[in-house]
This record gives sequence, structure tokens and C-alpha cells, in this order.
Amino acid sequence: MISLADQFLVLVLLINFISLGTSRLVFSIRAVAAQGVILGILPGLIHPFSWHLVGITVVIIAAKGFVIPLLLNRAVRSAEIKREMEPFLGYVPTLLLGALFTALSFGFAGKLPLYPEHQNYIFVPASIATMMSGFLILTTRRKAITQVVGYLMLENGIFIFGLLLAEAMPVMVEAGVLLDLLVGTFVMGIVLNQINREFSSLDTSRLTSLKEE
Amino acid sequence: MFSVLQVFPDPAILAIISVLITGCAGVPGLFIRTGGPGQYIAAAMTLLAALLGIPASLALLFASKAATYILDWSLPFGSCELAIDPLSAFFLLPVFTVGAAGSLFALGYWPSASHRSTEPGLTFFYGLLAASMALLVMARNGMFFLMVWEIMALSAYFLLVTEHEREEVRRAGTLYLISTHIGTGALLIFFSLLAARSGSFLFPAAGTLSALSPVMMFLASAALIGFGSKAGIMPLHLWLPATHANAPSHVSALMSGVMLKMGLYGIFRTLTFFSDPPLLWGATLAVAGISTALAGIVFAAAQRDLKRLLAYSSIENIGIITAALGVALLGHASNNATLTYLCLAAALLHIYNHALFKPLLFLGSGVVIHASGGRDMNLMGGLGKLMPKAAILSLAGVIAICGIPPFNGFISEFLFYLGLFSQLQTTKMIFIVMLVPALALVGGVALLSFTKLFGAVFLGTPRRHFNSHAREPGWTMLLPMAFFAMACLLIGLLPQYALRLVSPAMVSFMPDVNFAAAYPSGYISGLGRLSMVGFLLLLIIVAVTFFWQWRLRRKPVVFGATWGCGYQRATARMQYVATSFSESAVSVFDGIVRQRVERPHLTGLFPRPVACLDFPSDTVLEQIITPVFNATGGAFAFMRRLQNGQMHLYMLYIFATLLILMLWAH
Amino acid sequence: MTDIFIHIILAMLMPPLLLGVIGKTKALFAGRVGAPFLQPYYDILRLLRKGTVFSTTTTWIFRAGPVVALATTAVAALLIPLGYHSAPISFSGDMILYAYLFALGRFFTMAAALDTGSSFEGMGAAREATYSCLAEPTLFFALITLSRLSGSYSLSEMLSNVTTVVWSYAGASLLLLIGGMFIVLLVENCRIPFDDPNTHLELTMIHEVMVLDHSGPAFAIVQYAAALKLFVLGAFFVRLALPFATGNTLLDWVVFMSSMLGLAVAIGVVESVMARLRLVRVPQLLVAATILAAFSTLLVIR
Amino acid sequence: MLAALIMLPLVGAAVTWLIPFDRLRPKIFSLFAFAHLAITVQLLLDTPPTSAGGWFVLDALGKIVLLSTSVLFLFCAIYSIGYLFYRRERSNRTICVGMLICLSAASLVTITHHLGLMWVALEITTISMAPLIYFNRNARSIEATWKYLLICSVGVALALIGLYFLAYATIVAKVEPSLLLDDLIRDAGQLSSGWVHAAFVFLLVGFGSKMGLAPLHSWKPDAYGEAPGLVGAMLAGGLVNLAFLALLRVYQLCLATKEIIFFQNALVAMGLLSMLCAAIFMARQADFKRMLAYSSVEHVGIMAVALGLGGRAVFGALFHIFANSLAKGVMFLTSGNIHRSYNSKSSAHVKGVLRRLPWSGALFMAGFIAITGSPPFALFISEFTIVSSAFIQGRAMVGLFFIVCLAIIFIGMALTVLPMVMGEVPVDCESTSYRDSLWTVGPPLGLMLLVFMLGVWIPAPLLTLLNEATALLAVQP
Repeated sequence: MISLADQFLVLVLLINFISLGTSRLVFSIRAVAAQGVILGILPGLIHPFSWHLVGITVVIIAAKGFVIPLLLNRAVRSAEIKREMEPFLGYVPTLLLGALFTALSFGFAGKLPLYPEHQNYIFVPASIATMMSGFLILTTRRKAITQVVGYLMLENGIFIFGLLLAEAMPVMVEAGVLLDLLVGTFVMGIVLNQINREFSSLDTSRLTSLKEE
Repeated sequence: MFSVLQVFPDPAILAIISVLITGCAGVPGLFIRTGGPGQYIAAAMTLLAALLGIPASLALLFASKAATYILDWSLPFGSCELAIDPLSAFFLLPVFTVGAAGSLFALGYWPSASHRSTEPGLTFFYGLLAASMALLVMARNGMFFLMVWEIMALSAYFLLVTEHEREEVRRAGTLYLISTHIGTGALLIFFSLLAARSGSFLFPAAGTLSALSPVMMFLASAALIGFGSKAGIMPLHLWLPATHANAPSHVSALMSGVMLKMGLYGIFRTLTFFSDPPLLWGATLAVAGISTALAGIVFAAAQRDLKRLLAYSSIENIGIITAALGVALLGHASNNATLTYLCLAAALLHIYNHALFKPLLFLGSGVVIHASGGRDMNLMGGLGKLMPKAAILSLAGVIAICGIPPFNGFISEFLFYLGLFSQLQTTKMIFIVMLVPALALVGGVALLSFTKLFGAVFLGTPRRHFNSHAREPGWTMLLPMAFFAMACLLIGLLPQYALRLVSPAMVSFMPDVNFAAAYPSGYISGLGRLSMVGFLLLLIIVAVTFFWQWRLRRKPVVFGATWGCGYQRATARMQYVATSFSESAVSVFDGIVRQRVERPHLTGLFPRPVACLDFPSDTVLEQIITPVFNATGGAFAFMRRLQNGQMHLYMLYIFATLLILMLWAH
Repeated sequence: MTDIFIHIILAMLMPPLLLGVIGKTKALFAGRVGAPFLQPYYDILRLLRKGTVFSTTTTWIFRAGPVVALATTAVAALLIPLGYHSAPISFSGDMILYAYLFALGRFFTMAAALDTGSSFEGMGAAREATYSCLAEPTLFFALITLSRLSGSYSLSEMLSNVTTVVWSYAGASLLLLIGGMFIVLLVENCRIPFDDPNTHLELTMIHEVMVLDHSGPAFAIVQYAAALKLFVLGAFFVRLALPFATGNTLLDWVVFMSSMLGLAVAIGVVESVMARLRLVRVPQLLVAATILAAFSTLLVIR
Repeated sequence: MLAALIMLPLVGAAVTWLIPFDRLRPKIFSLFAFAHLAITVQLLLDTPPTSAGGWFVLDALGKIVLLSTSVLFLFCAIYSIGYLFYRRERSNRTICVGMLICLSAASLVTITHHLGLMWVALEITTISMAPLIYFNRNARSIEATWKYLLICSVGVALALIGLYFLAYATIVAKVEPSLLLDDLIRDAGQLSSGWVHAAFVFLLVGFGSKMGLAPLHSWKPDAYGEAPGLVGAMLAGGLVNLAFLALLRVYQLCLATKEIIFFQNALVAMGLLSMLCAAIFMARQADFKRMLAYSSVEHVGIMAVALGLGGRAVFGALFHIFANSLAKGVMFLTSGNIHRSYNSKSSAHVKGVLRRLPWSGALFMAGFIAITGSPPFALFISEFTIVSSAFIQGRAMVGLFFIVCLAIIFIGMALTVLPMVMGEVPVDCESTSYRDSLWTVGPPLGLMLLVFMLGVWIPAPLLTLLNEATALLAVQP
């Protein structure tokens, strides 16, 4: 089971790279959705079965895997934009940075004092790497949607770490997860559509009228 | 001498009561709908306060020990102590006198009948300003001192911007507010360091601190910046000319006569903390003072704006006082009682003198502005015939401020000179006599400036037609001026008594100096002779006048036009104006002050009428401060690009902070 | 007592004579016979008998001008020792009073000039103000030097201290001082090369143009005050330059008077051999005087 | 009672949601605000014991923040009666509901000792404010909302990571895992320093970005600039304090773990950076609402510095919570009036406010003097306490830098505010119907009087409360 979890985590890392590398919005949205589904499955792999667990899994998969991607896709469609044009940083450099950060996070996690049972997972490095990638997207992409994708990725990273605490303090973890989902949908559902109405575009480089001259 | 005062319960209580009365003087006016009564009530209350406060502070001045009270407050800065020692009482006197005189003057100068909208606020803040200054000298807790200090500064600001519709006034107000706030910042540092030193926010007792540690250097410079900027020591004087020029005249009188002295009070009070102010401090004060005096008077000579001239001469006088204080400190540090005695007496006496003749002149300028409707001396002239009483009173002020016998200005300078000369007999620090010629030069330029002022405003023929206001002012405006003029003459004619007024403050300021050692030595007998010569002078003047009248009566007296040297069509515009009067002198001091002249360029054979503009420029402000400000502004403008509205950049900031902190943590 | 009496008599009667001597000297240089020595007395008496014309633009300030000028100079005359005899009034610090009395007189003279509202008199007042405030430091340097040499703070002692002995050891500084003081003497009394008392071009004058509008007795007072001022400052200078004393009182009076006359002759000579300076040069010469005096001070206090 | 504190605003939210009348809603809204203040006072007078296994405790720190928030909220609510009456053109349902939800969450933050719950409540306040910033429904306001929401969400997410790290530290240390403050403080000794350090960093950055410490403040000028006056007041005077409270909790933890030095230095550094940043951006600031935003950055910086200095300065920081929120209330409410009356928030167009809005102008002026730390107003007391203790602790450089920044900020603000307030109203200035009225001037006036009162006289109970709180944050030897 454990090895399975690790393989899934490797998959998560791969997805990070995909969404770092791609320029097609739809594609990166799908990638994040896939990541969400995987994360939804993960708890089932590391914890003993319980209806409570099932509930969590279902909610996460539904939200991260379907609802949010749907919203995003609708936004993309209504805004008629396909690609992230002129990113702040090129794709290749971004990928390299992503690789660097992933490596660093593995090294960093090696230093951290871990709970014995978690020693042989790659949960910690994976989560840190995912957060880093999320941040990378947030700092290098201009379009609102891509930034949302980055935000979601950040959340995924946090979620992965949360899995380590799942049995220690389930309530806390769930609260965190649910709240993030709430924010996610809130941002996506309402704000994006409002932006659409105002700007008929989700290019945040248009959202730069508020600044110091 | 003051046994009469024993009927009062306790002079200190009396003083505090009169302070409260002064502070509340303007309050009724705020609530009285119909204008008029409020102002009269305020004037009456201020006068009453003065009548109570002046004897009280005299009693406190001659009291043997300081009266101390604890103010019960809930602020977490230790107990709030109020105390009135002779030094405080000394500074209390001008507050009451000038305050009362000004509020009386305001009745005629700023009548609520014609200034309905601004008068209540003006009256209110005027009372507040006076009261805060009185409280300031009583405060013995750093926190309380700062609060009162800032109340003083702010009420002065609101008085200044009374006519804020005028752009000039607004700019002056902003300049003032900024510089006073910076001064307060320095004082924050000062009192914090003091608290760090003494462990509480109460003022340390006299002579308990030793000046021999690097921290003290820092502390002293903070104090010098904080208090010096209020007193107007160069180059911290920037706010002063514009402020005094644009405030209503009786406010300028209070500011220049008393508020500047509060800065000096701060310096005096700070010095009492230390048992051994080193030579360096004295030297610093002396140098700063004399250069302030020189620069100030030269600036004054160049002005054409009546009140700016007065303001710059205030800077000059503050400079003289500071220099005298500095020399006194030098004397103290070198155990030279004579030098200390004479210069300290000069400094303190000059504080009083300046608090008498400067308000007199500012009130006079108020009368003049009231009459001529402007401040440009080049457009005045001939007012002496329209308002003879105001003219002669202003003349008294002018003579006094030039430091000419037989008026009070001469006495303090006389003592200062004498002190400096006395140093000639010693072996060390003889170089300070070099202040003497500098002082003489200051005196000469002062004479020039004020001859210019008096001549351009009151003498000659009017350079333009004045409105109906140009007549003798009412008694409410003349009475205060007359009071000041009389005081100036009295101190000038009876200096030995004036000195008696000063000596308690000297003793409480430097308790460790044995002034008795200096007293018997011949210096003081000089003052008695001085008053004798003064009377003799008046006698001779009277005699010559009688002789001349006698001659006049025996022969016909003819009246005719001024002899125009053969030129037939002389007009009033051809008189020497203020600017041309000082032009040659100012050109001598070209380095210090610039006379900016915008010459029109004439074209063609018959050029149409053009204007030639000339105005003096404050070198410090235009050469140093303004460029620095602009440079800083430019740098800031460049840095503002950090907030360029790009979301990903903001994210980058967060990310970077996170990384840096992580690296720092590990 | 007799000394004080003589002092006052001299101060009252002698001044116009100096003007007469100066005039005579210049006349001789010009190869003329010249007016009699007593001419100034005649002028003053004549003026006293004349009527007066007042300008309609003037106020009481205008009339106060001559009076105060005379009064201040008279008091100064009581402060200054004549020759070897100390002054009737002398106290520590009287030299400061001495200097500032002239300031008072100057102030009223200038005010009177400005009161007439004539541009020429204003011009004169402006020049007077400028030059006098430049001359001020020189006088004070001199006072410092003397006070340092004599160790006292009153004119009488300061000046009586200056003897041939002092000359022997502080000669250099006294020499510099004399140079400076002579310039001050000339400028304060508005003599050539700074001002020409009997020019007739108003544009170039200083003192004379200030008093243009005075007439009759008033002008007499002005003239007399000017002469007295020359006398007072001259006494100061003479005491520095010719410190001869016989010890016999009466002889000393003679010495003093003769030396004053000598000074008058000297001034006359200067006026005959020199031309008026251009006005722009005047401040430079005054600063030069200040520098001379400053050096003399440095020599004694170092 | 504690439950009532949370539930009452929620009930209010429900009621105001259901009421169909725009005219009536603000009045109901203010009633609930008043009731909330009443409960708060009641709670302060007799404090209930710890309940729900240590989840809900109202300690001195909580009391301070709760009181300041509740008072400010009441004044804002009263102000809203006049303001929303003027803004009749759009429904005020969202604003009332959102504010009440926010109030409920805010109260929750102040009374809970469970860090997780506190985090949740903070997140709710963040979200509930978003639609209020978007009140004006235009391009600029949506942009502001977007930035506010995204940056704050990221910040809150980082805070969540911090909490996870903390929790994980307990697991690693094999103590009973918990996020209860008291448990954590108890077991602080055993926690592994690596995780704890990481946790502190993330919490600092997370809560710091919500509080608006530079350089995490970038959302502030936009959000404050576009939000209506009373929302701005609530953001600058209320939510900031909540985030600060969160930091105080972390600080308590640090004290227990003896890792305090690093945290203090970080706080001082970020605080000074915030003040410098405010100074730079306030100079020649044409938009007076953005200027207020930067002033808020400055004041959170001041609080951070004070907390970092420790010792007596902490008292200053805690007092500054009150002073700042009240003064900010004055500034934002009056600036709302000015903005509405001139229909512009650029100091280039706004001139002669004293002529057009005498009361608002005077209050704006007074507020400016107060907020720049002049006596006799409350902020002077806190700032002087902080500066003096900086010097007393021998950290002269910090104190000097502090003073210099304050001076620059004063100059910047003066050059913007004074020309606005004084002079004549320009003739070409847009004429609107908005003028001073009792409802729009009364609340800021009340706040101003409070600021003045606290500047000259601190009530004894408040003083004891502050001292208790200071004791909670004192460094145990």
C-alpha cells in the first residue's frame, strides 16, 4: 500500500511539471483536476477504511476533480482564451526552476526530523515540491486562470502534508480542506465571472490599473 | 519689597489659576452666537489673569525655594510634577504681559465685527497658546512637557492659518507644522534618552547628571535640535520668517516675544540638569549664536516685507541671547565668575528686552498693515503724519531694538560687551573677545535695518494713496504699545533695578557659581552711572530744544516744499524706497543673502512700461533644504515602481519573504 | 574741579576752530589767503540769527534730528578724556556707551533726512548707514586693544595708559591702530577721501546731503554738532597718536590744544593732497581699516 | 454568554438578509452592533471561565481586541445609517450581512484558544469582507477584490501550513497532538525546534500578509482605496487587529519555546520595513484613500516593532491597538464623506474641505494630527512608550529609524492633507448633494473624542487590563 501511495505521489510531482510546462490553459486545468482526483484517493490508501473517510474522499474528488475544473473551463470558454501568452518567465526556465525546487525540497525534507512511521514516505518532499510549483506558477504567470491553477496547486501541496496529520487531528485537517475548497470555488465561481463581465478577459495584466504612478 | 503679596494664599496656586483663566479665555466666545461679547470677555479674562499672574510670578521669582505640586493623572509615565522655581517664574512673566497686551490689541486689530467667522477660533487658540506656554515652564515630567509643547505648537499653527484662503499663508503653515514636528521628534529622542539615563520621566534634579559621556553628546545635540528649531537658531530658522510674516500681528507678537523664548527655556532647563557642561557646549552655543545673529540681521537688512524684517531680527536677537548664554557657559566651565555673571545677566535681560520691544514692533506693524493694507515697505511712507502716536511708540521700539541708549536694548548688549571685555584681563580663552567686533557689526547692520524700516514706513511722503483705515488707531491698540514703550524706556533708564529682577533666575540657573564674587567688582556700578548719563542725555536734549525754540520764536518760520536740488517735478515715487536704502549694504554681504532682481529687458526705441522685480532669498532654504527635499522626492518616486499592479510580482514578494525568513531561521 | 571746568569750556568753544584751521590749511595749499580762522564761529552765529524754512512734508522727527545729534555728541564729549586729563564722567564700560551714543545721533540724523522725502537725502542716509556700520568694528577693535594694554574698561584709564612707554613695547600694534583710527576719524566726520563737506554736487555727498533741508538755527546746531564730533573723535585719536605728557596740568592743556590743531592741519593736508574716492571704493577702504585694527588686536592678545 | 457573542451577529445577519427594506436594514444592523457591544462589556465585567475543554477562553489579549473591534464596529454601524441612505441607488443587503458575519467571526477569533479554530475564523473574516470591497461594482473595485482575495488566501494558506507544521511538531515530539494554545505552551519544551521554527516563519508570513506588514502589504492600498469608507474603517481598524492577535498568540508560543529572539528580530525587521515602505509611498500620494492604506501599513509596522522590542514597548503595542483602530475609524469615515461629497479621492481635485464640509474637514484634520502621533491624542502615548523603551533598552538605532520614518510620514501626509482641507473650494469642482449630517459626522466625532480622551486620561480598568495583557507577553527569565 505504502509503495502505492508513493507512486501516486510521484504522479502528483509529474503533474506539477506538466502544468509548469504547458501553455494551454485547458490542459493545465485538466492536469490540476487529475491531481485533485489522485489526492482524493490518497487518504484511502494510507488509512484504514471508515465511512467518514469515504465521505471525505468523495467530497474532495467531487470538488477538486469536477466542480472547480468545470467552473474554470466555463470561464475559459466565455473568455475565449486558449493559451498563456507572454509569461513573466519562459517555460523552460520555469521547468528548470521547478526541477531545482523539487530537488531542494527532497534535500530539505531529509534534514527535517520526521515521525518514524513517515520516514520512508515521500509525503513531506512531495508536498513541499507541490507548494513550490504552485508558487512558481503564481509568480511567473500573468493570466488570472493560471494563477488560480497555481493557487490550487498550492492547496494540493498543503493537503498532502495534511494527510500526515489526518488521524492525529482529523477535524482540523478537514476544516482546512473544506475551507480551501470554499475559497477556491468562491474565487473561481464569483470573482472570475465578475472579472469576465468587467473586462471580457481574464488576463490579469489587464487587472493592473491600481498602482502607484 | 513684595510684602504686599503675602496677603495672597500661595503665589503658585495663584499663578496656576491665572494660567487656567488664560486658557479658558476663548471658550465663551465659541458658544456665543453673536460676535463681540466673546472677544471682550476673553480680553477681560486675560487681563484679569495677568493682574493675578504677574504679581504671583514676581513673588515666585523672589521666593527662596521652588513650589512643587503633583498633578494626578492616569498616564503610565510616572508622577506628573508641576514646579515653579525662579527660572520658571522668570519665563512666566512675559507670558502674562505679552499675552494680555495682545488680547487687548486684538479688540481693535481683529474685531469680531469685521472678522465674524475667524475671530472665535483665533481668540480661543490665542488663549490656549498663552496657557500652554505658561504650563510648559511649570512641567517637570518629560511626557507632560511634550504634551504641552505640542499643544503650544499646534495652537500656534491654527493661529497662523487663520486666513488660510491665502496660498501664502497655507504654505507658511505647512512649513511651520513640518519643522515644528521635526523638532518634536528630536525632543522625543531627547526625553527618551533622559529617561534611559535617569530611570524615570521626571526631570532629573539640578546638577545630577554628568555631561562626560558620549551618550550625553547625543542627548545634548538632540536637545539643541529640538529646542533650537523652536527658538530659531540657524539653520533651523526656516519656518520662522514666513510664520511671523503671515500670522495676525498680535499673534506674531506673542510668538516672537514669548514662543521663541520657550525654545530658549528648554535649553536653559536642559543645562540645569548637568553639573559640568563642558567647554564644547558653551563654544557651540556661542558660535551658533553669533553666526545666527550675523546672518539673521543681514537677512533682515535685505527684506522689503515689513514683518519678515521683524522676524529675521527676532532670529538675530535669539542669536545674541544664545551667544551670551554660550559665553556664560564657557565662563562657568573655566570657573570665571565675572564672565559668567555678566554674560548670563546679559542673556536673561535680553530675553526680557526682546520680549518687550519685539511685541511692541509687531503691534506697530499690525497698526501699519491695518492702515496700509499691505506688508511691502516699498509702497508705504508718510504714515508718521497720519498716525503720530503709533509712530512715536514704534520709534521707541526701533531705538530699543537697535541697542541704542537710553533704551533697554542697550543695557543687555552693554553687559554682554562688558563680560567679553572682562575676559581680556584673564590669560585663557581671550579669543572670545573676537565676538565684540562681530557684535558691533550686528549692531551697525541692525541700525541700518531699522532706520530703513522706520524711514520707509513712517517718514517721507506716502508712496501711494492709503485707504480710510490710515488714521490713528483706537486706545485698545495704542495702550499695549504704550505699555511696552514705557517698559523699554524704564529698563533703559534704571538698569540697576532691571538687573535685580534678573538675578534670582541666574542664581537658580547656576546655583554653584558664587555671583557675589562678581558683584562688588566695579562692573555693576557702571549701570548706575549709565542711568545717570541717560538722564543727563535727556536733560541736554531738553535744554537744546528750549534754546532752539527760543531762537525760532524770534524769527519768522516759513513752510515750503522740500528742496529738490533744482529738480522741479519730484514725485513721491522718487523717494528712496526700502530696497534702495539697503541695497548698497546688502551688496557687501552678497555671499550670505542674495538680492534677486528680475530685470525687464527693454526693446525698441519707446519701450512700453515694464516692472522690475526684486526680492531677497533665504540662502539656507533655497541652496540647501529645497534641493535635498527634491532629491529625496525623486528617489521615492523611483521606488514607487515596486507597486506596479502586477499580481505575480506581489506573489514574488511573499515568496521571497518566506524564503529569506526560512534561511534566516536556519 | 578746574580740570572739569576747562574740559567743558574747551569742548564748547574749541570745535569750530578746528574747522577754521582745516579751511585755512587747504587755502594755503591752494595758494589762497583763505577765510579767517574764526570763520566757522561767524557762520554759526549768523545762522542762529536767521529765520527758518521747514518742509511741509516733515514731522517733528525732522526737528529732533539736529537736537539729538548735538546732545549725543555733547555727552560723548563728557566721556572722552582731553589730553592727559581724565574725563568728567568715567566708569567701567563707558567706551561702549561712547560708541553707541554716536549711533543714536546718527539714527536721528538719518531719520531727519528720510523725513524730508527727498531722494537725495535718502541717498545720503543710505550711504551714511552703510559706511558707519562698516566702520563700527574698527572702533571696537581699537577699544579691545586699548583695554587689553591698559587693563581697564573706561576710556579715561585706557587712553591715559597710552604713554611713550607703552609705545616702546606695543608700538607695532599702536601704529596699526592709528592707521585704522585715522580712517575712522575721516569717515565718521565725512571728510575727504570719503565725503567732501563743501562739494556742491548732491549726488556725491553723504553728510552734507543729509542736512540739506535744515536752515537757520537748526543748521547752526548741525554745523556745531559736526564740529564737536570732529573734536571728540579727534581727542581720542590725538591721545593715541601723540601721547606726550609733561606732568604740569596747564602745560598739558596746552599740549593737548596744540596737538588738536596739529590734527586739524593734518586733515587739511590730507584733504588738499587727496581726491574723493569713488563710492564703490569706500567699503574696501573701510574693510582695510578694520583689518589693520584687527591685526593690532591680534598682536596684543596673542 | 460567549455563545451569545458569536450567535448574535449571525442572527443579525439572518435578519438583515430577510428584511426587504433598504431604509430599515441599517437601523437593525446598528441595533445588533449595539447589542454586541453590550454583551462585550458584560463579558469584560465578569469573565466566564474556560469552557469546552480550553477551546474558548477570553483572556486579556482577547478582551483588548474584542473591545476595540466591537466599539469601532458600533460606530461604523451608526455611520452606515447616514452613508447607506445616501447610497440608495444599490441594495445594502450584502454590506450589512457581510459586516455582521465578519463581526461574528471576529468575536470567535478573540475568544478561542484553539489555533485551528482561530485560523478558520480568520479565513471567514477574509472571505466575508470580499463582497464588501466590491460594493461599488466597477472595474477598479473588482480588481481590488481579486487582489485582496487571492493574496489573502495565499497568506492564509501559508498560515495553515504553519499550523500543520506545529501540529506535526507535536506528533514528532510524541506528546498528545493538539492545537490548543495552553497545551502547546505546556509542552513547548519538548517540541522539535526545526518544525517549530518553520511553523513560526509560515505563521508570521501568513498572518503578516493578512495584517499587511511590508512587503506582504501589496493588496492593502488597492482594497482600502476602492472599498467604501466604513468597510475601509473595518478593515484597517478591525481585521488588522485580529491578525495581530493571531501573531500575539504565536508570540506567546515563542515565549514558551524560548525561541523568542529570532521571532522578535524578524518582527522588528518587518515592522521597520513597513514603516519605511509607508514613508516612501505616502510622499506625494495624490489619492488620499490609498494614503490612509499606507498609513495603516505604517501602524501595523509600529505594532510589530513594539512587539519585537518587547519589555515596556509591548504595553505600547497593546495600547496602540485601541488608539490605531479608533483613529483609523475617524480617518476612513471622514474620508468617505469627503470622497462622496467631491466624488473624487484625488487630492488634486479635493480642496477647501473646511468650506464645503466644515465638520468632516475639521475631523479629517484632527484625525491626521492624531494619527501622526501628536499629543494630546492616544497614539502619542503608545508611540512615545515604544520609542522611549527602544532607547531605554539601548536600541538607539531602532528608535532613531523609527523617529525618522515617523517624520517622513508626517511630512508626506501633511503635504497631502493640509492643501485638501484648507483653502477655497475650486470653482470647477463637481457639485454633489452630499453634505455633513448628524449621522455621517456624529460617529467620527465620537471616535475622535475617544482618541482624545485616551490621550489625556486612561480609565483605571483599561489600564489594569493592558497591564494584565502585557504580563501575558512578558519574557519569563
